[in-house]
Amino acid sequence: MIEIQKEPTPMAVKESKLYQKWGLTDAEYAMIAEKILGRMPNYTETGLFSVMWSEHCSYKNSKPVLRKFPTAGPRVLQGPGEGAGIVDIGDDLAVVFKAESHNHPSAVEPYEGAATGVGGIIRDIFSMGARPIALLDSLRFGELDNERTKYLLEEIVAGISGYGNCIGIPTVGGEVGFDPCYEGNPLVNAMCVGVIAHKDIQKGQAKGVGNTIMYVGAKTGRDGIHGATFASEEFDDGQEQQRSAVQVGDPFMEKLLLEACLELIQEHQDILVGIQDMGAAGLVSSSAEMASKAGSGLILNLDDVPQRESAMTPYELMLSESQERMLVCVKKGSEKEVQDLFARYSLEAVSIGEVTDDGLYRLYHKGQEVCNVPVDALAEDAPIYYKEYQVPERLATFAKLAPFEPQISDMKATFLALLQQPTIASKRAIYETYDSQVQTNTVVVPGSDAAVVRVRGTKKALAMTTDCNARYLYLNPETGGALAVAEAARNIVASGGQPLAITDCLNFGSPDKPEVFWELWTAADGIARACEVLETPVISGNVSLYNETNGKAIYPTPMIGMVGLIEDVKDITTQEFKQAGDLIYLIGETRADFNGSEVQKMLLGRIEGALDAFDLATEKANQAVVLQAIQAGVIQSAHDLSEGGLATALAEAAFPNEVGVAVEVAIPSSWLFSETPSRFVVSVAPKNQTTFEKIAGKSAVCLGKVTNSGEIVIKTQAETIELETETCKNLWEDAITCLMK
Amino acid sequence: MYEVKVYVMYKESILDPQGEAVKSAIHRLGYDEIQEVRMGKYFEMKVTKKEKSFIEKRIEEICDRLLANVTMESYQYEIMEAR
Amino acid sequence: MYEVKVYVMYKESILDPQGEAVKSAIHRLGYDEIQEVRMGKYFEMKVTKKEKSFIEKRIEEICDRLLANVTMESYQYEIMEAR
Amino acid sequence: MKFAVIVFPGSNCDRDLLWAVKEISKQDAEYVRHDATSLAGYDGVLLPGGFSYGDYLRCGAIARFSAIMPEVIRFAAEGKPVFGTCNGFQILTEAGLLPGVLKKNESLKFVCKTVKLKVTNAATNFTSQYKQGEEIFLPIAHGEGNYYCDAATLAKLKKNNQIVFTYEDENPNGSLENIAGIINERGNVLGMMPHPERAVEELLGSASGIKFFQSMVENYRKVTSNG
Ligand SMILES: Nc1ncnc2c1ncn2[C@@H]1O[C@H](COP(=O)(O)OP(=O)(O)O)[C@@H](O)[C@H]1O
Ligand SMILES: [Mg+2]
Repeated sequence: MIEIQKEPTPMAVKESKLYQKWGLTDAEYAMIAEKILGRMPNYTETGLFSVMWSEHCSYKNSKPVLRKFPTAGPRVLQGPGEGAGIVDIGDDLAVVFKAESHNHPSAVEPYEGAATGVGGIIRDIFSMGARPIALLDSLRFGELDNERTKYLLEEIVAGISGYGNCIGIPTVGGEVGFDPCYEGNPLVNAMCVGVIAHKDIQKGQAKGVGNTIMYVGAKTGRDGIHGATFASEEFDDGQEQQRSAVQVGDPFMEKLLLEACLELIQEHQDILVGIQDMGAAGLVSSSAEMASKAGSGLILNLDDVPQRESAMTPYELMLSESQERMLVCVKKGSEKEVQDLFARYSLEAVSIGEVTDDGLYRLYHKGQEVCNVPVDALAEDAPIYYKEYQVPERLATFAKLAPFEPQISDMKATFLALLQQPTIASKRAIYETYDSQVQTNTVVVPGSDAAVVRVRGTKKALAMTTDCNARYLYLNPETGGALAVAEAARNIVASGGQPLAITDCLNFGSPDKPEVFWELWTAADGIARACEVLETPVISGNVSLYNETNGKAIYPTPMIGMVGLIEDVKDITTQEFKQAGDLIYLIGETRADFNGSEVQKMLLGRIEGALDAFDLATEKANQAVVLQAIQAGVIQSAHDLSEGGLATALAEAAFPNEVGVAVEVAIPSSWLFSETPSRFVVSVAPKNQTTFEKIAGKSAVCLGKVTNSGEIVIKTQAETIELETETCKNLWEDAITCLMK
Repeated sequence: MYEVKVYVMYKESILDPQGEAVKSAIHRLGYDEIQEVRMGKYFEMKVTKKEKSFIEKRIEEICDRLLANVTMESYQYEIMEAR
Repeated sequence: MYEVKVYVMYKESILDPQGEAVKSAIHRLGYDEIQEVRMGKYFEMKVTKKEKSFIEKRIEEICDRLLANVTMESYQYEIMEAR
Repeated sequence: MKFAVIVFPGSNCDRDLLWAVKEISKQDAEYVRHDATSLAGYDGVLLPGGFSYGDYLRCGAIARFSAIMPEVIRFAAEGKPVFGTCNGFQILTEAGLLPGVLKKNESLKFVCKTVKLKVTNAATNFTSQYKQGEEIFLPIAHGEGNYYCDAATLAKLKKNNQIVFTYEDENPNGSLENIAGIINERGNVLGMMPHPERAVEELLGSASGIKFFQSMVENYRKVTSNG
């Protein structure tokens, strides 16, 4: 016999302050009861408000931050606000992309957390009407010196590959970083890129009185109930009991859903009104947003919602985060057509409600009205908070430190050690478990700067990357934020692409702490400044706050996902040196920039100090040189400099073809590891020397040549460093595998 | 020596896409009497003979730490004297 | 109703890399008394009550045709009356 | 020559195969759904890679019971060409059209990369455009490509020259005798783990899969012009 537990009465909800447990403050509760409803909300309504007004759904703490971002541009067809942003790429085509974090679920159940993160971002893309063409991932872990971190890495990577490979979308790029601050709170950000014909662009809206709301995809269970508010709470070692409602991903179901939804969108425009995926806060958030956007009201009959478990309450049905579900609004009378279409993919489409014009959100369950609230109150009217902020104390300390200069007695040993730092070492062991080539469009597979995917039926290709060096943000969030955007752009440019726009995942600690909020606030300033100068508007993104373990926040980690356009596939460029005899140039000036660098981390065991000012104008100019030279056809390879500086970049460019390098640089030896931004290493065939030098002007210096000696020989002001390419490559390639043992 | 059998399954409330896929396949083959299918993992182990209560404790530990993810899975085990 | 349990394993002669991997992980955790591990699949089914011999035949068919690949796997099953 | 590309629920290389035969090899090709029951009018059948039914039980185990499969088996029995890559290969072994099984990779991990292969039998209708012993590069992408069969089967495969492709230099999945692809005794059903359809354009890194489809087409032409 099932015992039906009686739900608390509205009065009991109020008196027991149950709403507090769900994340609503007293003031918010009062606002709902007094200003919005004029009565006490019942149990279900309180639940709906608590998730819809959570940070995850309402962005109540981060909205003022997000307003800083430039979101418009001549190519932007859809900015933030829909499932994903859209940028025009000509030929009546557009690129659709967005990134999302799944940090908290992945910390609890790494395989399924990562897998469902991938599943969720894919739905955001195809719900816009786009066919997903690529995935990228951005991961952060603690140091690889304990079993738990190894387990997390193994399982998270398996979850991403398990989902992406099965559904048949290539995972073409990403990044992985390691720092102790992520030990209890790994970051799992996934980005999906799709291509769409302009005419197929969809909106998540429910309009037209009498039109039907249909539910398609997996049945609803009690999965991840309160996942949205859960995502907005910080971690505690004692939080075992949260672990019951784990969501399991079903990529097979999503593959069917993807194909069926795209068929509906592309071939049944006449009956389709709107479509949206069910993400965080499942049914309530998708349906309320669809109605609110269109200025409509909605009636849903919860008894008709397909259910996997018995005796589910309205609260559970509305808040469940079961995966692989979509909500569509179709013209009245076309239900059968929709059902037949989905049936051909072995999916059920079920009518669960209809559109009204009264602006009310009404739910019925077993013959009773269980919710009747203004739809805008749920979707739009969450309060916005202007949080206090305060400069973190550490920055004052950092400002007083003398700039770090590494004292290196054995350059060779230091360099070999650096190549084996997990943040620098090859990520092959990870990306080789991702199917990066399915759909047969991937021109540049993982291993070069940006991944490149061609656009079938055109001469075009898209370059894509995810980047963020959180150590720089830890030292200076504003400069670090700008550097993250600049690095992403550098990777796009090195691959031959013109940066188009960005998406982001703002991973930060608790905004309730003024120091953390300051990090968020100023990082956004830096991102906004770089986006303006580099002309890459922010078209979508995601905020993940409360990334803390036992009160300690992660480094501020605003992951930047960028897409660039390559007009002609002939301009696609990779990072590896191609041919002995080619000339090697360094573009951009090298200074003693060691604060926050990999070499500082390796030698000191920590990072500290201040960051030098970052000049976006130089950045832009250097990028322009590289792109112009690529488009002029005079460049053989291009690679941007990042962690580990010039020495690392030269080695990485030498590895794929195991060539030699003979260069001479007029700097102190240790500066080979300096991480001064805005730099590239390019190689140029001798016959193109004059043309290249004309384009590059004073920004480029010729360092030497690619050789077939199989040796990396670098002459500095003080010494000559000689290393075998193959030895370096093997150490670099096996480092992560060795650490995982 | 002992022979130990361990069964690991998703907890009841958790979606089991594998079980669902197998169930539909079974139905497509016409075996309508199969009403529900859940799919899990099965381990057979050979274990050095020690005190039974000790082995029990150890097996439970192994299940908790390694064989099952107790966040979402439950397990059962049987310990038998090997013939 | 019946409850049916099915276990599917690689045949003895066939190398079981998953079992080997689990064994090494168990050893890394220090449980040296575990000598051998083999890993397989486990199915729990709920089956409409019919004549036992009929159900037996049907389950065997399902195993042969679908649940096991008999070129490399063997299976066992138990049929119990559900409480 | 007119190809049928079979689409199972969860197939995900179906588009790639269609592209390779239609746009690159300039042949007729159409998708045929898993629930279709006729292959009338087609001259060759292609089983694509992917994760049919999620590969949730065993790779290919559920797909082999699709409505189209008896027709594929009949098609093969008529001596017409049937090709399966990756999941397609797994389905062919599950359906008994090819001997042996594909176990989990020895590493227990999915692996995607381009590998070196040797064409160990260039006398088949699928490989006649290659030279005997030719080394080619094709992408692989699978979690269960570790070919296994018993000793008697292996002896038979060898005796009849049924091993068509082997991995060179490095065995990426632990397969028996480095086997990457095999053919049936009659010579009209071929399965392989590597993806020739992913290697039909230099832009994407390799074009050494083109000859595979050319071989099929050439041999079809020969048969039809003779008969
Ligand atoms: N998690 C990952 N998933 C897929 N590809 C990855 C991942 N991590 C790194 N890569 C790939 O490895 C290469 C090097 O990565 P990274 O060192 O982050 O490059 P960069 O410093 O140029 O941004 C890139 O091609 C990148 O896409
Ligand atoms: Mg780079």
